[in-house]
Amino acid sequence: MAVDESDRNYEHPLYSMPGLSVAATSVDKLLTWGATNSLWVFAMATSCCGIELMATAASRVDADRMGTIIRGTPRQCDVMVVAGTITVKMAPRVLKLWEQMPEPKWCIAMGSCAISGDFYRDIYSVIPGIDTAIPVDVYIPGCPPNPEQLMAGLIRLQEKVRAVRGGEWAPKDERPETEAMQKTAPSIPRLLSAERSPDVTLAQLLGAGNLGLGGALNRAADAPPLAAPQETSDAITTQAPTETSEGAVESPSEDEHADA
Amino acid sequence: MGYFFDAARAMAMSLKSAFRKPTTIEYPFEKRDQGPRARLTFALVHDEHEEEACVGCLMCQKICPSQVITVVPGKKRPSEATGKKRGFADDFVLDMNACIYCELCVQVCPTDAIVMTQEHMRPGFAREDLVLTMDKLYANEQEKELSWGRASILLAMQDPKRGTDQERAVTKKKSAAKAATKPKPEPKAEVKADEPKADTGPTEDAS
Amino acid sequence: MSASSAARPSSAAPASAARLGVDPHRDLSDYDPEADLMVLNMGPQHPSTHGVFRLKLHLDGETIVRAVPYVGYLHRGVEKLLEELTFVQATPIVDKNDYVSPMTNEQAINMAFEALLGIEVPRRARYMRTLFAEMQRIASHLLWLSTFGIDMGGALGGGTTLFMHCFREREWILDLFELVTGARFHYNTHTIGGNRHDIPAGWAKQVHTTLDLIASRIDEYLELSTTNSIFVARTRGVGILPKELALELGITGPILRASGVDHDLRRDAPFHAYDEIEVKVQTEPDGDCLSRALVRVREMKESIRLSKLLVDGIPEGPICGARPIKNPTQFKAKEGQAYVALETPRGELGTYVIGGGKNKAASPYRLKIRPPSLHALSALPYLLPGHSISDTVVILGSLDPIMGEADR
Amino acid sequence: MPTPEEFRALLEDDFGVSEWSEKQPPLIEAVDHHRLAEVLKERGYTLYVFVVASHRPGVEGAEDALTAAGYIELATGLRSPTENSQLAIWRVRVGLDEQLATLVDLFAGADWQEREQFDLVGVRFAGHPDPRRLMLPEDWEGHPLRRDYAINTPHPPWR
Repeated sequence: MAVDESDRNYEHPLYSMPGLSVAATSVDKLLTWGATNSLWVFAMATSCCGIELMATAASRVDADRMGTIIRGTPRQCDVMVVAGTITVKMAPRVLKLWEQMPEPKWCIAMGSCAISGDFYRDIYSVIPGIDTAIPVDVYIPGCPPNPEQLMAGLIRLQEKVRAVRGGEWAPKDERPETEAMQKTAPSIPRLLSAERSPDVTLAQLLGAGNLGLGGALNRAADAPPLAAPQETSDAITTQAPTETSEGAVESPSEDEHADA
Repeated sequence: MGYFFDAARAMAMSLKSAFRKPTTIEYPFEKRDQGPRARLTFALVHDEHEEEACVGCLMCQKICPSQVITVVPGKKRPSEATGKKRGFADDFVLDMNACIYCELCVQVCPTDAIVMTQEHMRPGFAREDLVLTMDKLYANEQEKELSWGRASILLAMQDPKRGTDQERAVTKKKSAAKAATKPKPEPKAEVKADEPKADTGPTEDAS
Repeated sequence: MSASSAARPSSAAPASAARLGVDPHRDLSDYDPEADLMVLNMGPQHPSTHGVFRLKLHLDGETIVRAVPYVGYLHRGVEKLLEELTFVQATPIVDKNDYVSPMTNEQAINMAFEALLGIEVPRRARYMRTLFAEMQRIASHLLWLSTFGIDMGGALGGGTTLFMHCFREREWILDLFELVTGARFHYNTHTIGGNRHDIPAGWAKQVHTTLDLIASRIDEYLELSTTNSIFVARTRGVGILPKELALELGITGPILRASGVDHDLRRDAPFHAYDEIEVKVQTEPDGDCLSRALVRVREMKESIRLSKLLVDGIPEGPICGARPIKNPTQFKAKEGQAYVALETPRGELGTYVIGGGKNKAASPYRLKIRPPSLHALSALPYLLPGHSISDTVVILGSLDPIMGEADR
Repeated sequence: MPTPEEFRALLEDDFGVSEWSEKQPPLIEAVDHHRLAEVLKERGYTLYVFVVASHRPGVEGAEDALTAAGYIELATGLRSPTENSQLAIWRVRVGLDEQLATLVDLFAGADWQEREQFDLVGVRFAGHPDPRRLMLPEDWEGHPLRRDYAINTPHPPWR
């Protein structure tokens, strides 16, 4: 689609200031340096990979060397490391925590379970890879990846942050063309996949927060697996996440349910 | 007061660590010694005739608990080096997106074709980066240090009839002495060489 | 409190609950309506819940009135998956259950399959399995101590001090495992009938060096933990679990022994090489958090002693009693059932396996893993009420739950 | 101190069990389930170990009514926390629509274990104080460990 660029000719008088471009570039470099070397991690550690994530923060590998500090709350973090299997019961919580992270935010899928669901991917209660819901920036293979491998993944993320801030990042298309890729392909295509229907919005996936709250019962029995966007956006407004101390997040309606 | 004293004691203990040899290994600059058995990613290897060792028997595909291996067996054709008919794999895809590194595929391989490497795989920006195609697997053979595990080694190690170390040492010496006196061809090759002969023999007689 | 339990129609509240004066299913309708009860959710993603575990706490001021635990955030359907896979493929799968001591998980499932299939394990493999289990116990307790140090907060010369120290030693044990199996974490080194990897030359010497070093370092941890007055003040008398309740709840392992029950499967129902060596069972009478810490630290010392004995005593011979794995369907079970239990760092890990029968002889018909962590977590509704909110993480941490195993 | 002989004698005398096999734990009537647990607890089996339910789908043309309709087989284990650590395991068979007496009033640990077996296999316990699902979300349909439940049954909208 052609874009009308006629209104872009306006230039602020400040831009003509001598030496500005040099200063702006230096500031930008400084900011990039800061952004790449202070990637604070929110450890979405659910299972085995979480232990290796701890090992990465511990004395042997010491991720603090590169400014990677593990924090307990999503509001202070730049990177969400999804380490471990995400189940149907857990996934809405992961999405809520992801929503609470400030932009710019990055996501690392650590280990086979987070990437594709591993051998659990066929199981009724496991979601087949976190990238069906959250855009993943770096995939670290391993079961679980060694701490060094996680370190390599963080370095790889630094590369990407640098490229994105420098405007050089060209996103790759996901091409599940090989037969093996088809094997790990879930019925909901991943976020970057071309096959993914635009109807599956983030709002819809968030609406899956109804799971365990009786929300699925409200839907018609013969309704398609994915509810209409209108319904689920309502669900979000009615279930604004409340934050309790220490970063624990739950929806209030669940308390009522548990009491009932 | 006691609390203050104990907190100080704990801090003094922490201070003691400052004078020890550092345990941190500065990862990208120095590497940890992982031992020869480390299993971190995969490679397909060539056999002693510089031919692809994989015969496309699908054993690894069948045993994989995570179902990540896809082998497309090709037609049997005579080997260029030996002239014997053998199988080849047309395609071999290992999806590291869901691999669990359990080493079962290595153990069941009848020709020691699939091995693991001591160096880990590079994290990728997309899922397709983590799919090891046949080219990447053969490239890994050259690029990465192969680990110790092979089907023949693992199976020999687990042999229920295996004797004690001393007995093994004796048999090793004997076999070494034998090998020194007369070079023996590979037993597997012998069996394969026999089969086509046995097949073709009677038909020639009948004609 | 007792009025509410009497008013309940079903009145199936456990007998032990009345003994402790706590009703786990208390509906709080009897509670003073003037008191402004607050509901606080901990988890499922919380740094000190040791995994994805959710606690709903009803608070009166800072005091917990009722605690409702929720599990299942890591329910991965392993039992269903194992019904679909074959016996051969099961070992690498169960590694992921108790991800802090994968060795004992492999051991448990293989022992169950061996019992079902009637396969004998050679003596060398039995010794190696026992040795691995004991070393894994050290590693697991070290990890517990390190996370417990974080739970205790900054009082101990910095919250992460103990964490950093314990992880350093834990890495050494994982290095030793890596030399044998090639993997740091999920080893897949046990197989039906024995072990897959033999120990390399010179490994025993390394084990001795490492364990000597760890034994000397354990005194340092004691300085930071159980002999530290701040640690003692926060753990003594906190979360007392009476003996009878512990038994009724099915709690095993260090928690049960800390409640004064002298029960350890390694000694009482010996498996593998435990019938050839003597295990000194560590017990404590009080049942509070300090007792659990003391029992675990002493068990670490005992495991070091046992490991040294075992590594010297490994006999020569084959390491696998069955035909090595070459085919996914090579083991076929007749109909039958077997329950095998062994003592893991967290308690009795049992595997109940029902043989396949005619159509699916190569895979189990039903497989149930008895998770010690789930039983331990079920004590929380009894332990937490009456304590303040700051004791929650201490009590939870002292139970050493692993959610991968509790939820499976 | 409990012994296996004692357990066997108890089952043979009071619970009408005659068949013994190495591979199968003794099978008793479902009505005796709670009574046996009570007796065993008195005799020193105080450690609650496990409960396993397994679903057996109906077999067409079977003579036994229970086998024809399908049933749930439940194995329970109790242990004596003494030096010889005896384990007592017995089985009961429950029809798919029937209820079994809960053991929560004897063993507090049965609370979560029975909830789990209800959740995954669908066996219902009469008199359970808290009969909710344990592992899966409350609104989950079906019981995953039943034989007729496909492993990849979709659950919206994640699959």
